Amino acid sequence: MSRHDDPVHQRPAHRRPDVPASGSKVMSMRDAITSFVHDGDTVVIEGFTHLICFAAGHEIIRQGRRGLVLCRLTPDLVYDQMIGAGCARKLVFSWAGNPGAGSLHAFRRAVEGPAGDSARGLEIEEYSHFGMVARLAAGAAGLPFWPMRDYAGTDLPAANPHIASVTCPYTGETLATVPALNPDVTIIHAQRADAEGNTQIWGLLGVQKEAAFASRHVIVVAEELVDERVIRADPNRTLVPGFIVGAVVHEPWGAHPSYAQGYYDRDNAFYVTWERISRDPAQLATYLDRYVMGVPDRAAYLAAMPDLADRLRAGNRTCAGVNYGY
Amino acid sequence: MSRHDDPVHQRPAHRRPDVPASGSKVMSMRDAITSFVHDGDTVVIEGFTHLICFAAGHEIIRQGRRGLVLCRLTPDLVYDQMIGAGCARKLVFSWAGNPGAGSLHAFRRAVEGPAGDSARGLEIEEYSHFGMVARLAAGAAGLPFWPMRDYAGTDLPAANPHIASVTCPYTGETLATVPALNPDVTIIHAQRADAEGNTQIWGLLGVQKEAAFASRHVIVVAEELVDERVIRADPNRTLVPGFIVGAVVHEPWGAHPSYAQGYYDRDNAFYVTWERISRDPAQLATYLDRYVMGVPDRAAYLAAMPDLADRLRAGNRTCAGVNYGY
Amino acid sequence: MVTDASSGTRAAAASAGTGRPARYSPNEMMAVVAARELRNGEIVFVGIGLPNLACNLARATHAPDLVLIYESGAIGAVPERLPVSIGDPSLVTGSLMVCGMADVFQYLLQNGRIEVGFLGAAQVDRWGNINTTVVGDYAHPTVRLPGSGGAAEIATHARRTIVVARLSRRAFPASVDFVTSPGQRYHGTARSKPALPGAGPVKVITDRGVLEPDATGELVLTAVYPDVTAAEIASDVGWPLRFRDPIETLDPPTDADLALLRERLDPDKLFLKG
Amino acid sequence: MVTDASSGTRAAAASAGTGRPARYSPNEMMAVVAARELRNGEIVFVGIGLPNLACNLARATHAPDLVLIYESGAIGAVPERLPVSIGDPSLVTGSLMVCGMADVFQYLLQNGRIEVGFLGAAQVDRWGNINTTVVGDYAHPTVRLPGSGGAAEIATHARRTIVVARLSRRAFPASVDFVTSPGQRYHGTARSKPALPGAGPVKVITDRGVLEPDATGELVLTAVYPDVTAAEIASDVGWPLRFRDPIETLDPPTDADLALLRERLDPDKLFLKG
Repeated sequence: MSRHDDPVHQRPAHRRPDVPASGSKVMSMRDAITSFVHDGDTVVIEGFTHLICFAAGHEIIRQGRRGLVLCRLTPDLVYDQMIGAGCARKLVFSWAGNPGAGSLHAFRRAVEGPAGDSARGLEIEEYSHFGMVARLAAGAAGLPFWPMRDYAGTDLPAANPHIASVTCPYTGETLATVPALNPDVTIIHAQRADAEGNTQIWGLLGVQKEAAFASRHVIVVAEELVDERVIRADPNRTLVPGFIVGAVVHEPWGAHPSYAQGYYDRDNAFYVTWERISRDPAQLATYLDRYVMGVPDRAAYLAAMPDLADRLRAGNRTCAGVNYGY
Repeated sequence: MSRHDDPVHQRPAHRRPDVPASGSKVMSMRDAITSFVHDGDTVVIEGFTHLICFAAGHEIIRQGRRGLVLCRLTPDLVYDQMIGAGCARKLVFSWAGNPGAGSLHAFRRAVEGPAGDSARGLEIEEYSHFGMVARLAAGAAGLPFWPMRDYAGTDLPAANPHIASVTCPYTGETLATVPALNPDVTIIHAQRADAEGNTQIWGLLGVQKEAAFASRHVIVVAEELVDERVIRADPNRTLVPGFIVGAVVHEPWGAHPSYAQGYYDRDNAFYVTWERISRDPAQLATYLDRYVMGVPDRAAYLAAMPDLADRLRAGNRTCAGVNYGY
Repeated sequence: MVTDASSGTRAAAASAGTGRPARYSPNEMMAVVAARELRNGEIVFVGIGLPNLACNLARATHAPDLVLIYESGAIGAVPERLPVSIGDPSLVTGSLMVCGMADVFQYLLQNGRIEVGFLGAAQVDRWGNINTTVVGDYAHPTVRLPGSGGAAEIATHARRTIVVARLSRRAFPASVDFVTSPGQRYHGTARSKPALPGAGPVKVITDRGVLEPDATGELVLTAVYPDVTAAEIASDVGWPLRFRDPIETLDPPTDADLALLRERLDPDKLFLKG
Repeated sequence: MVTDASSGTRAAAASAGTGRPARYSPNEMMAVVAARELRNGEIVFVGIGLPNLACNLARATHAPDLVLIYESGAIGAVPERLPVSIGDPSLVTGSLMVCGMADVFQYLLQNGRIEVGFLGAAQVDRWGNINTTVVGDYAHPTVRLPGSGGAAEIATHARRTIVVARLSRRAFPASVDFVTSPGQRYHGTARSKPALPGAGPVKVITDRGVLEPDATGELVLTAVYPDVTAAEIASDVGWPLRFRDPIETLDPPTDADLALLRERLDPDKLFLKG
């Protein structure tokens, strides 16, 4: 069992902040993926419906990464595309659907059908949402496991031998446990970050903080690259400090067809369309050819869909600030 | 061992939201303490240096509560006053000093000296900060214990038999554990709350969220009572939702001599003065007579110190808002 | 009193095919029946689709103070449009609180703060066990379904769980292919045995009637919709369905319910088709 | 090479009482020596008092990119005034991040993200064990000290821990009255045995010299301040103090250091008195 396969591998004794050779963490998506995502890596692109970094997923496909262990609560379209493109060896997840629209058919083809079917080729490791949250929380906390009241009376522990149990030293109760998840790299999309990687998000927070702290390397992809003073003006909004971040990529609309609260809405029409595209391997291949392999970067992807801003740009619901004075 | 004494007592199977008889949660401090703080209760007034609700502590003293189990990371002046006033039977804590100024002498008198000394009368249960945070996190999470890497090579477990251990089901490592803490009532001070108890704070967050969720009852004391729309305009700032809150008290300057970021600074001069006051039981009694028992409420306390606003009112460092549109 | 539903003459007597075109669809009736289950002021953990519709219908009618919580972290949401997913941005804007998912699952759900959990299901069995994982064998499934999401922990911790599922023999087998979320009895052991904190599925609301567990945890028919017979329901259930006597016939949706559903809550029939 | 410090002729030879009035105080020298221990860009967990002063001196001189983290939850603090406590509002305003203490202790400290921990101590013993809990018996103390605060976990998890304490026989006993924070050896067992993640106390900076653990974990004298003899230090330590050969004599504070400390960082001598 390789290090990537073993959910129980230990955290490194101490984390070193990533210090890029160039002296700056701000780099292109191409350079960020080249530097931090390698064949066989355990990769997390988090964001619960909100702030899913499709731009990073597409660049990983373009660079032809193979054998990845992809972890996410909801694989969503981004992992369906990466599975369809052949990047993934294994999927670790808790809900694999197309939210509000149907199935992830590349995923389904890879796991359905009788043993020996040539289309099947994806190993899976399955939890509930709480289980995935707990795995990342344990990873972020530097603990080897996380206790929870869950899974009694279900078939999940039988399907996943990594779900174990522990006895409470005070009450004698049995509690379920999941092992820590410490990815090689976590990619999070944010509304804004500074050049050092100090990162702020608002709206749904998902499990991004846990995923980032659990990870050996963190790539932050931001709608806006802002001056450090913007971050320092409202420090309670900071999700992760720059010293755990290895790369900062400035990529407006980098979450499309997912969304960024305050920047652009979810492209629900595309999620519905994906049901049709992903159902047919030929259409899926055509999609990847045209929108992923056929473009050099995110800017070209956006140029191919000139109506996005008109359709999806966010309205204004700006809140008031608060006083940090003393 | 009473329920209050036993750190391992189980969470109630389910929490009922507190529904006040009057139909409104907004009440005076007097009514809030009368309704929710009873002799013998396990009480948490949290806030790490920031947002310590002295107004609640003083009202508890005025109402003559006895036999309380007081829990806080840093007992601070507020518990030193309550100990001095005879409210406490036991203290559960992790750092008992006067931050930046010296000792808590009422506390020290209650625990120092030979066995049988008449001044000694306070039971203690002692952790580190992480241990207290973990106890409240377990309580908030509905778990009976919390695992941590801590206390190896120290005398703390010998001094506190509630520190135990658990074996990781994956790695076989031994981890320290602390038992859940589920207070009868937690009192948190906030910059603002609405009438239902939806509560927002900024600046140092301490362990207030965990304490509130761990507790049977929650009293929120706010600098400003705001319309629900103010809360809804910036939902990421909400610390606790109203449905876990039983009482909302509007008490401007209710944290003095502690502070409220954006409202008023810490009264460092009073913290220094407390070193002198608390050292002498007679001076302590005089202080309590004059500023606690001698005033009917917080408004009268403030009226006795007319220079506070001039000395301590916060300057303006208001941040910009963010856009919640879509 | 519980009787074998396939002989259900009482229930049959309570309904009568009219031949008239239906004034409402089975999905609309499901949404309305589900909405009626919610009491004002309750804290509800909401799934997407019909559960979300039912909650927002309840909020717009008899339960304006319902607190809607989504596993995505939106608490006290007041969506101004129909949310397409539980992570829709309209659930955030104007909500009371938005927190991380670690807080949702630990401080709200596991901590016993949720009064009602609302789940959909691909399969529900005799004991209320819910399957949203696979049809067929887990290792080699015929149909791979999405999996648990938060359903396993909702059915474990919510004070009571309401399940919404359309009736069919495939959807209501004697035993589900995979227990994703705990029902009332698992391999013969009652739910109270491993001390699951919540009451589990206490109502299964279908498109033709309502099932509830009896004292042993077995789902029995307790109510039918207008023009539906107990026998008809029993024939679409994979175990010998019993019913509680007297069986109730539920009121149809009001005109106000239908207007709300059709004009305000789901005008594009995103979740009400069928 | 380690020698018995009480015979420390080398160290004695390296210093000489001059009789001149001191240009700087022992506390100022301690702060300067502590500041020199910090490398630019490091992530430092800062205690209040002298550690805070030393960190801010380092930030103002050779380590502008030091990231100061306070257990109160302020990360990347840039205090515009001398913070009186680790919860001072000036640590919040303009900081990079403010988070709850559960995150501080779990995601930063226990997760191994802190490179330097900076602690004060009431007592430090031969093995670097730190006492901030009681003088005397735990149940019936002569002096009740504040307790651990975050010190136990800092000394456990920080990659290396620096301790600041003024020398005296009472403060440096052979064995502390209570081990609040782990040193290099506990009841004969080395720190590596229970696999404590951090290196523990690697320097103890006093008002007259610096102690460091040798290979066995025993604190030995490695450096003295100008005009201080090793013998003088040894006489204030409760065990037969050895020293590393050659013992270093540290440079005094520069004029710039002193100006910063006196004029900008602690003009009211809140922490520099004495």
